[in-house]
Amino acid sequence: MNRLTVNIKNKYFPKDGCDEIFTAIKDLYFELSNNEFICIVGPSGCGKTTLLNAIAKLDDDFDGSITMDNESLNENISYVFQTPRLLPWRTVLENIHLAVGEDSALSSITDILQQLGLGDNLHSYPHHLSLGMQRRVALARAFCVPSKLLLMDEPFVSLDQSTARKARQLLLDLWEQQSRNVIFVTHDLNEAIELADRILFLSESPSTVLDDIKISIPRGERTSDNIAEFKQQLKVSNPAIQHLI
Amino acid sequence: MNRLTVNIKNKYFPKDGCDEIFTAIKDLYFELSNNEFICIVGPSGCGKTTLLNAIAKLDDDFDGSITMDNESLNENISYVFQTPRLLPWRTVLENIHLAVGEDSALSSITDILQQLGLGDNLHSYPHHLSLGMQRRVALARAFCVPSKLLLMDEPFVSLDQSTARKARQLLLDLWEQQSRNVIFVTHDLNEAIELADRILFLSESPSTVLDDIKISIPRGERTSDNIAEFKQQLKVSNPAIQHLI
Amino acid sequence: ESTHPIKISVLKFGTINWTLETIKNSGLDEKNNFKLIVQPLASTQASKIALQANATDIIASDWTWVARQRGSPSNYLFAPYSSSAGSIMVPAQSTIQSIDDLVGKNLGIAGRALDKNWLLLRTLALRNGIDLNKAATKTFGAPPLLNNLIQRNELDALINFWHYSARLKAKGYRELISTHGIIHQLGIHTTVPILGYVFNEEWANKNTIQLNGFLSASREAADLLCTSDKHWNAILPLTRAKDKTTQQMLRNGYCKGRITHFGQKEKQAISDIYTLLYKVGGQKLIGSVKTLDPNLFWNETQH
Amino acid sequence: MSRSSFLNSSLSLGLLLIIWQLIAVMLDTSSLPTPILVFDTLLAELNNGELVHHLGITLYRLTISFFLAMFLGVAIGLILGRHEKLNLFFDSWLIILLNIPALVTIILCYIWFGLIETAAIFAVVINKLPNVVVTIREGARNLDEELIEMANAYRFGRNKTLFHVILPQLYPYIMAAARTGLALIWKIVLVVEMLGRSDGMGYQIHLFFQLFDITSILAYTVAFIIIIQLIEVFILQPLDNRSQRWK
Amino acid sequence: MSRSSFLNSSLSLGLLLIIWQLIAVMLDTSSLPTPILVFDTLLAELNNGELVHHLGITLYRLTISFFLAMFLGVAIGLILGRHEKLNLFFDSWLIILLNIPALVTIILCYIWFGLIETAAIFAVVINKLPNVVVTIREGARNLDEELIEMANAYRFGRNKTLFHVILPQLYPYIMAAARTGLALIWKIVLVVEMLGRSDGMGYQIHLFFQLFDITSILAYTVAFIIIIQLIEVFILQPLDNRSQRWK
Ligand SMILES: Nc1ncnc2c1ncn2[C@@H]1O[C@H](COP(=O)(O)OP(=O)(O)OP(=O)(O)O)[C@@H](O)[C@H]1O
Ligand SMILES: Nc1ncnc2c1ncn2[C@@H]1O[C@H](COP(=O)(O)OP(=O)(O)OP(=O)(O)O)[C@@H](O)[C@H]1O
Ligand SMILES: [Mg+2]
Ligand SMILES: [Mg+2]
Repeated sequence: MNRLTVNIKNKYFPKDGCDEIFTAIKDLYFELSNNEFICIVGPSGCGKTTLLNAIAKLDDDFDGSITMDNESLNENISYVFQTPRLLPWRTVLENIHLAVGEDSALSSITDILQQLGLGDNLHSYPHHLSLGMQRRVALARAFCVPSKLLLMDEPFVSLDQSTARKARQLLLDLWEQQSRNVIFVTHDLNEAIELADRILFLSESPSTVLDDIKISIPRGERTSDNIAEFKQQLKVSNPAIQHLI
Repeated sequence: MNRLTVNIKNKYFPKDGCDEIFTAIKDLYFELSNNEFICIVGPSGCGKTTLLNAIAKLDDDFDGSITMDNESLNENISYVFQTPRLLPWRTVLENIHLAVGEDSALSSITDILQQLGLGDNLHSYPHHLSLGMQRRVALARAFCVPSKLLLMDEPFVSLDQSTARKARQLLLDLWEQQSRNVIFVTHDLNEAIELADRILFLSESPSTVLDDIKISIPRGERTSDNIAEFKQQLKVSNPAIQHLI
Repeated sequence: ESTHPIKISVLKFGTINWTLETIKNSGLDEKNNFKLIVQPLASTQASKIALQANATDIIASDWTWVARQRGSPSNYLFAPYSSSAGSIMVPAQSTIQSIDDLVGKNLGIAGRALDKNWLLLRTLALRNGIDLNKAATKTFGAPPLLNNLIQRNELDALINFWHYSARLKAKGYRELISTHGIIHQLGIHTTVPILGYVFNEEWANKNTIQLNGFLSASREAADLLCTSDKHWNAILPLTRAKDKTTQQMLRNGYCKGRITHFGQKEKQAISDIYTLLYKVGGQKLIGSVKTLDPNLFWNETQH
Repeated sequence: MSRSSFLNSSLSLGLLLIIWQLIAVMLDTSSLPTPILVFDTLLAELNNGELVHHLGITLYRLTISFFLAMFLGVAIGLILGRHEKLNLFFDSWLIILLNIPALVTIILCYIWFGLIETAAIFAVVINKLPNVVVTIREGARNLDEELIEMANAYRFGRNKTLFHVILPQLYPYIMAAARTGLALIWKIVLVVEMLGRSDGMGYQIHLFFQLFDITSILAYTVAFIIIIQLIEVFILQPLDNRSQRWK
Repeated sequence: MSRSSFLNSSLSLGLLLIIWQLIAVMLDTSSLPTPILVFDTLLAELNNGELVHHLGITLYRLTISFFLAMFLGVAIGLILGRHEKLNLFFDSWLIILLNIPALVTIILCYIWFGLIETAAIFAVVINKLPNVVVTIREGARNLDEELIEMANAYRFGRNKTLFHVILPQLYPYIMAAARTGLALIWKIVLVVEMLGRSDGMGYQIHLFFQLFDITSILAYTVAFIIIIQLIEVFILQPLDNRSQRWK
């Protein structure tokens, strides 16, 4: 079934220097199943990264539960963080190998790197790459790791249009070949409409789900005109999320 | 006159582990003057950050010269880096104060922070902010520093639409109040057309200027329709830069 | 100024400090026209540094060291103070009855390989055809540590300085042979001083009167300590010995070591011993000075 | 110190004392006295004023040489860590200074300056300095270049860059140097005092050693450790907490 | 070593020798012999084989205790740095261990184990260990949490995280501990050998010290420093270069 249930009742941080607390997430609930692709859109600072970290079990200091098929999440996940998070002392290939495991085929890794335009940089150290290139390495790492759940935190910023287009296509291809649930955070609604099955709109913190929209355009027909039209409709039909569009 | 001349004949990096070199920039020349606002668009990894670092005199290991009114550049500059680069051990306010100098008015700083939606986080430490919030602090820092030249390396990524809109407006207001030259790197052509007087398109590395386009739409009339139309025209008239559009 | 100061650096708990305390307590310094300033230090090395740094006038040392320093920029002189010498101690019930029995035994040696007591012992054993350097298991170590180890039965025999030996004696340990015993067996039948006051030749020539006053005060004080219980009791805390037997052993050793006579015979004996030491200790101990310079001894009567 | 952390360290010290007592009873030798005996001696020495006198003098020497060594060490370490050429030149000097036996430097200092206070303090500084330099140098080599670039771009100037960008990054190295440094200096002071002073803890401890009076040695050691523990709890830990607030 | 850096260190050593010579001539005391005299002595000692013998033994002790102390120190330091609770508990133990005079631990070790090799090595390790722990602990407190999160997200597991994420970050701290550590261990070995061994550099140097033979002390020191310099140039610096390649 592959059904991920996210149910965060309360996630807070202590506030600097005083005993107050800051509630980042409150009563946030959603599900995804059957290798669904959802995008999350929400204002900067609303708690998207916090949410992904909770799902990835990097942070278990919250009230609520995150389960996969009613059990706590134990599977491998891939996570494209908001920053590249590469090991500076390992080359591009080594970084990916470490995450993927030694037994993985080198050819498939170099293939993905090639497609992301990093064919010449297999043995470069991260500090010798531009930020956009580092982000692409992080993307390649996530793509190479086989997993049931793929988390992506604004993965395609800092990429030029044509590279971003290629990366989006690669993501969709991959998702079709090895189907899995995908949670994809973005600020770019066009991108969200192009990629997602559903879009979750989050509120300002303490963030909850403002709206959960199914993209009705079939995957084959998501041209820029159709996307613009869908956006227009959305603006009219859901005034509550107008500021995010 | 305020005329900045950038003339980089050759900028190379040693390549990892061997004596080869990698040429990042070759024969790149452009000028800007009279408080011009130019945007730079180019593929990821082409050398935009390298260029800005050279202009900011953070890197003087290149052949060529960068002069302001025929003298080497000595003025104060503001630089929004591609990453926030805040001092983690200083609060938001302290970070800005350090760059601006102690004698600056607190009210104008808090005002700018307020407009960027950080009114509640004046005394937060950077690690306790979301990445988008950190980027906004870095923006505020650059806005608060009085300078003759403002360098911005993809400043508005990781911001949601409405915050990005506000930030763009703030930038234009500021530029009108305290006029200065602005060099603005972006991958988003819409953004570039909305903001710039001119757009420089760079080639893949070794990067040179592919094209130098003046935006003919008057500043008051840069609606999304007009921008889309301009883009369309550009695509047709300049096939060499089609992949960047 | 009428009373000339003399600065002397010695071990706080060393035997010389007993004498110096008595000099001060009884006003013997004023009587002899000098003012004694004692600088207590925590190690013998410290006093040698003090002398080299010109931070003191007199220290206590043995004549091998003085001989070795001869020729280095400043010449030092030696005035005998005591003939108390170390000895080899064994547990009371030990089977070791003579030096020959040390073969194969675990032998503790205070100081280093160039310790005089050890070198003389080796010389004597060599006469019997035994090279103790190879035949015994040597354990060099700090004197107090070794004293402790022999009491824990980790050593079979121990060569240590006389006041450490005295403490062992008080605990019932047996003296196998003393250094003087060894010297006698080596054919030198004179009891020689071991320890003395050491000072700079130049300083001595300038301050002859005070120096001689100091030396006679020293002898006087030593006599007082051996004859008057009142004086002895006054310095008892300095011995840091708690039980009566040890205190008595220390006093006996101290008094026995007083120098009554120092003349040509003794100088010759020292010279002979020096030659013996050179044979075993070699270049290392002696440095470049192969024979004992007779001018090394301070001649009290001449001045 | 909060109540729970107070409880914690009491527990930890209590456990240590129990272990000590057990070992001492098991061994039953004069060379490892029981804690009770040591504390009795400590009280006695406190009462007769000797301990206070010598402890005071040693702390005085320790304080001066600590601050001198730390200040110079941070400065030199920072310079060597940031200037590859200078470092290449002076690296072997540093290695030599680092590896000269304390004995040699102490003797030379005393002979040079005489048996005076300056000589003692100078000898300690000479012995501690290269350690601080080496530690700080490693830190200076690993500074975050991005933040330094930021400081340059915004024309922070030398002082601001030093105090707001560089020193906070060196903080863990400085703390490592300070924590191991206090201990090292104390050990060097012991030797320095043994070789040429007539007072101080080192002088006393070596006198006790000659008498093999381990109890008194331990009593003096305990007194010193209490001081260091107080410095840790009331100076270093609050400093840690304050400067790690941003985490 | 490249040719230019060889030139550089020759220059630097040359300058040092000149300074030494000048001071020695100026002072004109037996306590600071000229470099020529020292090198003569060094050659003589090398020829008669004594130096080689004692140096070998000391290096043997140094090597074993160095690796023991570093290995245990890194492990303990890492654990304490990552587990705040354990650290709170053992902090005072560490401070005590750090501040017990070398004399005390050495004596106790000798009394406990007897005057044997194990005791000597154990004493050295005990003396060096807390320094390593304190340094590494500071490093472990300042690891990059983002990278550790990444390792957790990708299920690196314990070993991979340790070797690829944590140890490379601790590298400067480990190097600081190693560089100051070699020097510190050497100094402790000197004391250990002085108090209860019958061979080794420490034994010899104290023998010379009793004779006040500074020339020989310096000759032995120079021999040791040459070894350390070789370790620096042929092991530590290449290690530095290799592990800083990514910068
Ligand atoms: N320190 C370095 N050593 C070696 N190569 C480097 C170094 N820094 C940058 N480069 C190379 O120079 C090129 C330009 O890098 P730069 O960071 O300027 O790109 P960019 O245009 O800013 O890209 P992006 O849009 O991804 O940020 C890249 O191909 C990169 O690999
Ligand atoms: N360690 C922390 N301590 C205190 N507050 C925190 C901490 N981490 C995050 N926050 C707060 O929680 C909120 C949500 O942060 P989060 O990083 O999840 O935002 P986000 O939605 O990812 O934003 P962005 O789009 O800017 O990345 C922010 O307001 C931030 O200030
Ligand atoms: Mg985020
Ligand atoms: Mg860039």
